[in-house]
Amino acid sequence: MMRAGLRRGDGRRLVPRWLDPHGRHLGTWAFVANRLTGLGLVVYLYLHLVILSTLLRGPEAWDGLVELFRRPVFLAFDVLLIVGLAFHGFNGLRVALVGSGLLVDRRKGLLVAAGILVGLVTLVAAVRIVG
Amino acid sequence: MATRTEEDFTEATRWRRRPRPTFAWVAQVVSGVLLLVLLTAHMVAQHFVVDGGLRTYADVVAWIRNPVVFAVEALLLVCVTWHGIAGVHAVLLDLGLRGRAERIVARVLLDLAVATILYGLWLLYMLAFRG
Amino acid sequence: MDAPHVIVVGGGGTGGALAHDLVLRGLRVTLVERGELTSGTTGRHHGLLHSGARYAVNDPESAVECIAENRILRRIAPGSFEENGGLFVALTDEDMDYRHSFLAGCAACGIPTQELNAAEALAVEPGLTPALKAAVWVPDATMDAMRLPLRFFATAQRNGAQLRPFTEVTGLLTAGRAVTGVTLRDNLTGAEAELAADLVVNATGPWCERLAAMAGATVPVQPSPGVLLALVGRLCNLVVNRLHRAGDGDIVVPQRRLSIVGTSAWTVEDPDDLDVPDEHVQAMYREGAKLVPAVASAAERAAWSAARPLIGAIGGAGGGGGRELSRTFKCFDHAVTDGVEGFVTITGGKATTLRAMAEATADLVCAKLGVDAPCRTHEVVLAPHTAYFTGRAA
Amino acid sequence: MSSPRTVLLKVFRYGPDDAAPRYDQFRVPAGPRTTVLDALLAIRRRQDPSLTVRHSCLHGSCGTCGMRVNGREVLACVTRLDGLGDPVVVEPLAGAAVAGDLVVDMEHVYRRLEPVGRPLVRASERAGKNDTKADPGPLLEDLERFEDCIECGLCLSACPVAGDPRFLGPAALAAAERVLEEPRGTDGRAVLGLVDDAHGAWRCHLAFECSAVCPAGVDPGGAIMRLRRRVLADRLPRLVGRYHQEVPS
Repeated sequence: MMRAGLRRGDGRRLVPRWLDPHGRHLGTWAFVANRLTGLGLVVYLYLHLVILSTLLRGPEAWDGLVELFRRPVFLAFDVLLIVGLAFHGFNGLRVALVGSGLLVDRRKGLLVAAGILVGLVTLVAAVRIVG
Repeated sequence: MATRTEEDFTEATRWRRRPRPTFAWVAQVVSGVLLLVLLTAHMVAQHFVVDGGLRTYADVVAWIRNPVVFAVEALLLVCVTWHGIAGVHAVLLDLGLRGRAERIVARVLLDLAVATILYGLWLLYMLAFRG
Repeated sequence: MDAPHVIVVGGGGTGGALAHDLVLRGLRVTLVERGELTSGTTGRHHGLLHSGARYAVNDPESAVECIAENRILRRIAPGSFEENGGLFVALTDEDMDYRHSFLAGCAACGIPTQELNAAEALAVEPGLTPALKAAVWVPDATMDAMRLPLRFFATAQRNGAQLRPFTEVTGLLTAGRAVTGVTLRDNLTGAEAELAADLVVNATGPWCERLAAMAGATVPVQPSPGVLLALVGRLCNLVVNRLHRAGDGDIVVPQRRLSIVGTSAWTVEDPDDLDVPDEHVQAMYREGAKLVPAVASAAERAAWSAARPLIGAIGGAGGGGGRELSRTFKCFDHAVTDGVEGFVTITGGKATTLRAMAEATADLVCAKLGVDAPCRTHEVVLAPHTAYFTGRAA
Repeated sequence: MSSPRTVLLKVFRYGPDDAAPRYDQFRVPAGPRTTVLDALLAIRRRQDPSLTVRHSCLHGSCGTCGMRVNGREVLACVTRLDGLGDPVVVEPLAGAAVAGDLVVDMEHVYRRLEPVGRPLVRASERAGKNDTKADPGPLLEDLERFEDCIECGLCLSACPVAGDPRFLGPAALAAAERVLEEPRGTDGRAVLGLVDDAHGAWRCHLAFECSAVCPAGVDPGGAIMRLRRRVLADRLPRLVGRYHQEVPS
């Protein structure tokens, strides 16, 4: 219902397209969390490969590194890694199912279930790591 | 065929020449589900059962020599690389990557994935047979 | 010689159909609307494609117009109607008495009817009150109050009409006693402009008195608002009318997942600032629930009022609640009525008769401008409403 | 009638000749039933006639008054000020060309919907009772009604992906699913080809923001998921070499 030759402008505030936090619902936060954890895990993949490469330099280098990684700061990082992994995994399973048209009407329940599982796995892992 | 009128859609239909888009989703789901299994196996076998969570050099080499472990680690490497790189591509799409730049980046990502897998397999091979 | 240029003021259904008709007859048309298209009375009505049955007894002229247009619109705008039909439901003995004159009236106006006993009526429309005595099926239908007129706009635009929403007429250009154009304000930018024309048509519905006054002309129109109530839930599939002489809250119209209960009537001077009297809303609930019981407990989606342009001698016989005034439409050639050349008003009428109103006006406009072209809008199939948006971009 | 409470409205302003967008503030009376649209029209009449707003039906049935209120996509005509706090921020839909203030060009909605070719009318479920297919009884072969989608564009504004013009978007994908569920004469295979695309059904990331804001009960998110299942069911056999499979029309 507009005349041609409109001024191209975007009614958004100065926030990138998919990051506007106002008035968003649970689904969007799950999507954002899934994306952040995913990118984090890709970064970790290459970090992990770099660390494993020290195995090529023989036992002294590797065992020295292992000792370093027993320090609490690295253990804390490991817990964080587990949380990211668990969330991306279980939320990913939900997305895989619902995204293929399965259990579409139970998506809310699946999201809650994923959250619970992430909590459980993190608990078990944290106890195992810290213990 | 329902023809599209807007230029943006014609750019979208150029995807036609690529593997059918359904394949991209199926690959992501299959790799994702495999990862759930393989990563669980990896985490339990490599870290959970080991006291202190990290193996010494000798333990790592001995463990990798087991052909089942070698196969699981290799398959895990392939799945995580494909799933991760495909995810990065989806994120870049949402950040507005389009046209020629998108095809170039897609090409680069594919090469990165192949390189990552080859390096990982080489690392596994070196450990298993030259450790 | 260039085709004559006509400015149509008013982006309602009548304006859209008129622009479509005039462009088909080879004239150059510019339509201006101060707000969004259909944002006046047109967009607010309940969406009934009238069969004319409601007016068969006390306003046969309107009834005949409605049934004729009902058939034409179904032909030129296929796929734009829910063609389930309507039921006139008798609840009381008094209603049953009225049924005989109702059926006679419909027959006289050529409106097909089918009598149903209570069981048959409940079978086709389970939303009805079980306490009904009998019902009469009529070829009512429902349309989308915005999308049907939009098809006229889309077709007019594709055939070359210049449609300018958000453009308000602030004054009329005159030469002596003749109107030669309009002064415009673009409401998006505030820019003022003038636009000349061979003839200006006033299709502003209940606001037509205000525009006519700019030319020193008068139009005997009485703005008569009515309250409409939208309820959550599709409480019936057919249009449900009360089988009695017209009264308040005697229609329930389904609209997707909503149900619209209408309407009431009172008269105002200024159709802009309409309020929604609460007692009218309660009347909608009360009267609607008699026809469709679920109305009583349905959640309210919205209540609003729409001003109908009723034609009647100002302060004339129909000074009462505004319902007695005739619902037919009238075309005023202000050269005849006020000695003002180049200025025509079309008002009155109903949403269903937008095409007929346009045809009558276009005939008058062409006669005044010496254009010899027959009306073809009863044959030309309209473009889909989506073409209004995408047609412009192509 | 009600306490003469007033609310501060922070309204987005951006005319075709303005260099940049700005926010104007207006104080408006707010009764228990006052909607955002009532407030905006009151501002237009009494405080600033240059404020441009789109509306038509006033009861959430036409889809022309979609906008963002406190960041949330709503239809202004059925959104009451009561309970929205103070101030209330009113902005146009996101991801669309702003024609003026709160009015956006709806071309981006219809450009996506038109190739799908979904009919406006569908078979009607049973009125009121469980939504089984309507039993027309003696009179009519089939009871029909309008499709739920009112083309208001709220889902396209809410969707985190739909800012990208390549993406077909929730409204069009939901319409495609409706065509495949009930073709009524349209070509199912063409629609499948349209949506089986990296920028069609496969571009959705399941935020379900579209279903959260849809004012017409369409649940576009759910429809996209059913659509993806339909595409998988049609394409998978051919991915593994089975021959062409007809779409049940």
